Amino acid sequence: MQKPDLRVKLGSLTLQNPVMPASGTFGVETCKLCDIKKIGAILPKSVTLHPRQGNKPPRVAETTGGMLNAVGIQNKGLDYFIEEILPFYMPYAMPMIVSISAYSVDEFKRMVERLEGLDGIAAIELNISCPNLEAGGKAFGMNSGATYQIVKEVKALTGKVIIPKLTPNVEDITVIAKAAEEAGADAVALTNTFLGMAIDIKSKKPKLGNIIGGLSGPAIKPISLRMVWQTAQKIKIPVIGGGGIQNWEDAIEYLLAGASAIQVGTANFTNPNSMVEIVEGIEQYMLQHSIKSVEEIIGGLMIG
Amino acid sequence: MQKPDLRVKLGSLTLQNPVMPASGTFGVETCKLCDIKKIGAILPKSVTLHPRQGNKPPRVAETTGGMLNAVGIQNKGLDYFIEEILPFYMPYAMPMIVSISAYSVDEFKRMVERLEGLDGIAAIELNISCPNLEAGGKAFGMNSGATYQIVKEVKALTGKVIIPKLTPNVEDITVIAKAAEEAGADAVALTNTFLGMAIDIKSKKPKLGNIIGGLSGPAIKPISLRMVWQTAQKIKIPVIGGGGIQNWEDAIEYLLAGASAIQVGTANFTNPNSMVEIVEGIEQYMLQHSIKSVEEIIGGLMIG
Amino acid sequence: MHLYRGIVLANDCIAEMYYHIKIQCAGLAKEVKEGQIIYIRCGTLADPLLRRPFSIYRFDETEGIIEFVYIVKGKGTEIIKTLRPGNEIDLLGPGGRCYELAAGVKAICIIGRGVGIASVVSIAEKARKLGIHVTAILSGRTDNAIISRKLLSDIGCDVIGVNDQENTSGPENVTQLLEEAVNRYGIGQIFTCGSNRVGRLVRGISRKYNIPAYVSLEERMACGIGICYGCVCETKNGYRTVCKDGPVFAIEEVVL
Amino acid sequence: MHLYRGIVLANDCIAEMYYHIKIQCAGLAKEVKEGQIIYIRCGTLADPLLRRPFSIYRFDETEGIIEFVYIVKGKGTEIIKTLRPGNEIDLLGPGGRCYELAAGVKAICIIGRGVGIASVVSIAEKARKLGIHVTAILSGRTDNAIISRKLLSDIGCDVIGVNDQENTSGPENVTQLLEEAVNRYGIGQIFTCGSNRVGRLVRGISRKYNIPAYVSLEERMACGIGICYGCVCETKNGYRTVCKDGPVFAIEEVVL
Ligand SMILES: Cc1cc2nc3c(=O)[nH]c(=O)nc-3n(C[C@H](O)[C@H](O)[C@H](O)COP(=O)(O)OP(=O)(O)OC[C@H]3O[C@@H](n4cnc5c(N)ncnc54)[C@H](O)[C@@H]3O)c2cc1C
Ligand SMILES: Cc1cc2nc3c(=O)[nH]c(=O)nc-3n(C[C@H](O)[C@H](O)[C@H](O)COP(=O)(O)OP(=O)(O)OC[C@H]3O[C@@H](n4cnc5c(N)ncnc54)[C@H](O)[C@@H]3O)c2cc1C
Ligand SMILES: Cc1cc2nc3c(=O)[nH]c(=O)nc-3n(C[C@H](O)[C@H](O)[C@H](O)COP(=O)(O)O)c2cc1C
Ligand SMILES: Cc1cc2nc3c(=O)[nH]c(=O)nc-3n(C[C@H](O)[C@H](O)[C@H](O)COP(=O)(O)O)c2cc1C
Ligand code: FES
Ligand code: FES
Repeated sequence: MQKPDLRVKLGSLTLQNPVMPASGTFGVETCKLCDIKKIGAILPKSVTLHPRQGNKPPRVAETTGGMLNAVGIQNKGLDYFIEEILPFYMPYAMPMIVSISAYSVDEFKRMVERLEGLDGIAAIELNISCPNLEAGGKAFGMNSGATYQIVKEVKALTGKVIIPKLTPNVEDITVIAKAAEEAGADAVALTNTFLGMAIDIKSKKPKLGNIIGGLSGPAIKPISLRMVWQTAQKIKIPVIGGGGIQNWEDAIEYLLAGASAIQVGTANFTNPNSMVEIVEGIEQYMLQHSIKSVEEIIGGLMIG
Repeated sequence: MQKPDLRVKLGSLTLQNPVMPASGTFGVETCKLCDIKKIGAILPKSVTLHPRQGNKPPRVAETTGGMLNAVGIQNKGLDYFIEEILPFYMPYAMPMIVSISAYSVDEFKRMVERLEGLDGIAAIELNISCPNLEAGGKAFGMNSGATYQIVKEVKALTGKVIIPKLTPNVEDITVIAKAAEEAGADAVALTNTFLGMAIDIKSKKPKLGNIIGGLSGPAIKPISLRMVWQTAQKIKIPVIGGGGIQNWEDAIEYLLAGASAIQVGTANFTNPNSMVEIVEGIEQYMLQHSIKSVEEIIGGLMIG
Repeated sequence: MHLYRGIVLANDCIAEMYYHIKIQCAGLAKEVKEGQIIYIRCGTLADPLLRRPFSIYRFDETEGIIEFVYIVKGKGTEIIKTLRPGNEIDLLGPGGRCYELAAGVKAICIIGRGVGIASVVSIAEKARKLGIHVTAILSGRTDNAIISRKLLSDIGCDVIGVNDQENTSGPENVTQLLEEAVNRYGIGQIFTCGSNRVGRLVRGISRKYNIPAYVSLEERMACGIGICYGCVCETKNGYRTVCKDGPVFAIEEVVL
Repeated sequence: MHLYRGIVLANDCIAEMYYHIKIQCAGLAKEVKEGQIIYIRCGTLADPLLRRPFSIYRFDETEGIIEFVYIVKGKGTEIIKTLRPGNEIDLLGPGGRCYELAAGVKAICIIGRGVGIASVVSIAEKARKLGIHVTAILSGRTDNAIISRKLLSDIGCDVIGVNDQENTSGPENVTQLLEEAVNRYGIGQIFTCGSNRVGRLVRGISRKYNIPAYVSLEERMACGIGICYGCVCETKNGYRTVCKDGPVFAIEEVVL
C-alpha cells in the first residue's frame, strides 16, 4: 500500500500530521532529544507580555497516573521570546503556533499586534485559562462572554489562525467552544489542566507552593476525551484534542472522538520521544487498516 | 498512650470513626469479606422509588488509575430495599445512611416520607447527581437553586440527618454546597464521579454502552480533594470527602483538607478490606503522632 | 469467597500465547468449585487498577493447588506473566455459580474454544472421576493452539479437536460432531463457554434433543463480588451479574 | 543528553536502606560528567508516572558502566530495587551542570551526608586521579550508614566520618573539622550537596576563607530537561531550574 496521508487542516493551516506538543511541555531541549521534524506543528510554552517569575516552589507533584503543576507561566516575556526563542525554530518547516497568555483583553491584543507583523508564525493559541484580572480573577475561559470578546477583538487584529485553548474547569465546555466559534476562532484546543491539589501528610502542607495546581497526564484522559467528543459535535471549526495522551492508541481515541489534531503534554516528560512515536504509531495503524487519509479516522466513533 | 478517639460528628450523628463506603461500591457481600463492624457507617447503593433496569452493558471500563461506570442505578426499588436489604444491616451498631436517587423533587419527597417512619435509619444521603427530569435533564446537583429546593423540601419532612451528595461536574462546587447549607443540610458529601468516556479503538465504539460514564478512582483524587478543601472553607456544616481514596494516607489528606468523614469507593473493588485497613491506618497514625482525637486532624492543613 | 495470598509454583508458556500458572493456596483449593471465577490483583500499584477475572482451570484440594490458563492480552496479564515460582499472588474468590452435574447423568459433552477451554476442563475432570463419559469438542485457530487435549485424553475423555486451519471448526461440522456424540453416548448435559457462535449452536442441539446446556459468560468487571452491577449480561430475567448470578448460566436463560 | 537503554549488572543493598546499582550503558558512561543527573523510568506503566532523578555516583567510560546509590523511599525506588542483573533499564541523561575542578587547585574538600554523599564521590575520584588532595567529611545517622568510606580511603582521600549516634555530626564539630582541613591542606574548592544546614555551614567557611564552594540541590522534577520550569530553586538571579541550571550551583548563587 502507498504511504498513508496524515495531513490535517486547521482552518487555513495544513499540518503534515495531527501531532503537536501541548504548551509548556515542549522546548528547545526537546528538539535535541528526538527527531522533531516528524511532528505536525511546533508549539512552545505560553509567553506573556512581560517577564514573569512564576510561582514559588515546589511547583510539581506526582499524583496517581498524573501530575500537578503550578509553574505560573515563568517566562522572560514577549520581547525575549521573539528575539531569542523564535529564531531557533525558524529553520523547521512545520507551522509555528505561538501560545500567548495575558491578564486583560488589552494585553492579549498588544501581544497579537506584536506577533502579527512577524513571519514564520502560522497561528496563535490563546491560553485563556489564566485569571482575568479585569473580572475578579476568574479565568477568561470560564466565561463565554469573555471568551467571545477576546477572540473577536483578537481576530480583528490578525490574519493568523487563532486557536483559543479552553479550560475544562467549567460546567459545560461546549458553551465556551460555541462562543469561540461565533467570535471567529479558526479552531479550539481542549483541554487545559484540571484544578487539583495534593497534601504532604508528613509536613501537613500542600505539595505545591501555590496550594492549587493543574492536573495533567493519563489520569484526566477520560474527562478530556469526553469534552472533546461533546465539543466536536457542537461546533464546525476543528477541535484540537488533548489531555493525557500517552501513546498512539490514545491519539486515535481522540481522533475518533472528533479531534482534527492532538496535543501531547505530560507524556513528553516520561518519554521525550513520545510525539515522534505517536506519529509513527498512527501511520502504522493506518497502514494495517488500509486507511488512506487520517481524515477518515476523525470523528469516526461508532455509536448505537 | 491510650487508645486514640476516632469519633467524628455529622450534625446530630456520631460515628465511631470517619470511614464509610461510597454509595454503589458496597453491599451485603462486602460484609462477608471484611470485619465490617470496624467502619464508621453503613451506606448501601443508591435506591430509587421504582425498580430500575440500569444501562446497557458494557457498564464499566478501566482507565489509567481509574475506572468509568455507567451502571444507571440498577436496583429493585424502595420497597424491595426496605423489605429485603435493610433488615440485613439492622444487627450492626453503626449508623445506617440510606442513599436515595430520584428524578423529580416529588419523587425525592415520597422516598423521604417512606423512610422517615423507619427505625434504624440515621441519615439520608441525597444523590442529586442524577438528571432532573423536570428541568431538561441537567443533574439537580448542577444547579444551586434545584439543590436548595430539594434539601429545603426534604428537610421539612424528616428529622433524620440529610446529606446531599454533590457532583463535581460544575464550575464551582462551593456555590452548590453553600445552597445546600442554607437550605438546612446537616452535611454535604463530595465528590461523586466525573463525566468521562473511553473508546475501544479496535471496534471504534465507546467502551461503555451508555457512551459516557462516571470516572472514579485514584486518578480523580487531586480534583476531588481540591473541591473538598475549597468547600470546607466556605461552609460550616461538616463535609464528607471522597474521590480516589485508596489507603489511610489518602484519608488523612482529606481530613487535613477539612473533611469530617471520608467515603471509600473504587478501592473496595481492588481490595474489599480497604475500609477496615484505612480505619486501622488512621488509628496507627494517631498513635504514632500522639494525636488524641481525630478532630485534631480535620482541617489541619498548614498554609503559608 | 475470601481474600487469599497464594504462592506461585510454576508459570509457563504452554502453547503460542497461552500461559499456565500453578499456585499454592490451600484455602482457595478447598473453597473453589468447577467453573467459578478467581480475581487476581496484578501488581500493587494503581495501574492496572482493577483485578483480572479468570476461570478456575484445575484445582487439587489435597495438594492445595489451583491452576489457571491465560492469554497475555494487556497490562494485567503482562504482569501475571512475569511472576516466578516463590512470588506471592493476591487472589479474591472463588466467585459465582459453578457447573453442576445433574444426578444420574451418564455422559456429558464439553465444548470450548481457545482459552475458553480452560473453564470447562474442571467439570470434565469431575465427571470422569465419577465414571461419567465425557466428549470434549475442542476448537482452536490451529491444531497447536488447542489446550488441554492430552490432559483430557489421559483421563479418558473422548477428545475431538477441530481447527480453523483445516476448516474443521465451522458451525456445520461442530454441530454434526456434537449430534453424533449425542446420538452415540446419550449426552445428558452440555457445558460450554464464551462465544455467542458456539453458544447458539449448542442451544440449537440443546433444544432439538432436549438436553440441558450451560454456558459460562464473560463481561467487563469491577468488583467481582456482586455489588457494583458492572458486569451484567442480558437474560430473559433482565440484566444479571456475570460475577455472582453467573458466570455459568442455563443456556435458555441468556440472550445469545 | 539522550535517551538510553542500559542493562543492570548488579543491584544490591549496601547498608541499611542504601542500595547500589551498576548499569552497563556505554553511551551514558561516555557522556556523563561528575555531579550530573540521570533520570530513571520506573517500570513501563503510568503508576509511577514520572522519571526519578539520581545523581551519578560513579562512572567508567572504558568499561561503559554507570553507578548510582539510592535509598528506597517510595514507589519508584521500590521498583528500581526489584531490578535484577540482565534487566533492561530506561535512562534519560545526563542532565545539568557538573562539578568542575578549578585549574591549579591543589586540595579540595567534599562534604556530604546520607545518600547525598553519592553525588560528590565522582568529583573526589576525578581529583585523586589528577593527584589533588581530597578531604572527605562524611556524615550519617550512624557510623554504619556512611556510604563510600572505604572506596574513598582506598583511592587516597583523607576520610573523616561523623555521625549522630556519637554526636560528632553537629554543625560546630563539622565546622571545626572543615576549618582544620582548610588550614592544613589549603583547600581550593569545597563540594557539597543537599541539606540547607550543611550548605549554610559550608557557606560560612567559604566566605571566611574565600574558598569557592559548590552545592548540589534537589527539587521535585517533571521533565528533567529544562522545559517545564517545575524544578526551580530560589537564587540571587531569581528562580532557576535545578535540572538544567543546576543541580550544581555556586554556593553564593543560591538562597539557603
Ligand atoms: C468470568 C471470566 C472468566 C475468564 N477466564 C479467563 C481465563 O480462564 N483465561 C483467560 O485468559 N482469560 C479469561 N478471562 C478474560 C480475562 O479476564 C482477560 O483476558 C483479562 O482481564 C485481560 O486483562 P489485561 O489487563 O491483560 O488486558 P486489558 O485489555 O489491558 O484489560 C483492560 C480491562 O478490560 C478487562 N478485560 C479485558 N478482556 C476481558 C474479557 N475478555 N472479559 C472481561 N474483562 C476483560 C480487564 O479485566 C481490564 O479491566 C475471563 C474473563 C471473565 C469475565
Ligand atoms: C538532582 C537530584 C539528585 C538526586 N540524587 C539522588 C541519589 O543519588 N540517590 C538517592 O537516593 N536519591 C536521590 N535523589 C532523590 C530521589 O530522586 C528521590 O528519592 C526519588 O525520586 C524518590 O522516588 P520514590 O518514587 O521512591 O519516592 P516517592 O516519595 O514515591 O516519590 C514521589 C515523587 O516525589 C519525587 N521525590 C521524592 N523525593 C524527592 C527528592 N528528594 N528530590 C526530588 N524529588 C523527589 C519523586 O521523584 C516523585 O516524583 C535526587 C534528587 C534530585 C532532584
Ligand atoms: C508543567 C506544565 C506546564 C504547562 N504550561 C502550560 C502553558 O504555559 N500554557 C498552556 O496553555 N498550557 C500549559 N500546560 C497544559 C498543557 O499544555 C496541557 O494542556 C495539559 O497538560 C493536558 O495535557 P497532558 O495531559 O497531555 O499533559 C502545562 C502543563 C504542564 C504539565
Ligand atoms: C460502580 C460504581 C457505582 C456507583 N454508584 C453510585 C450510586 O449508586 N450512588 C452514588 O451516589 N454514587 C455512586 N457511585 C459514586 C461513588 O459513590 C463515589 O462517589 C465515586 O466513585 C468516587 O469515589 P471513589 O473514587 O473512591 O470511587 C458509584 C461509583 C462506582 C464506581
Ligand atoms: S463485577 Fe461488580 S457486580 Fe459483577
Ligand atoms: S524538571 Fe522540568 S525544568 Fe527542571
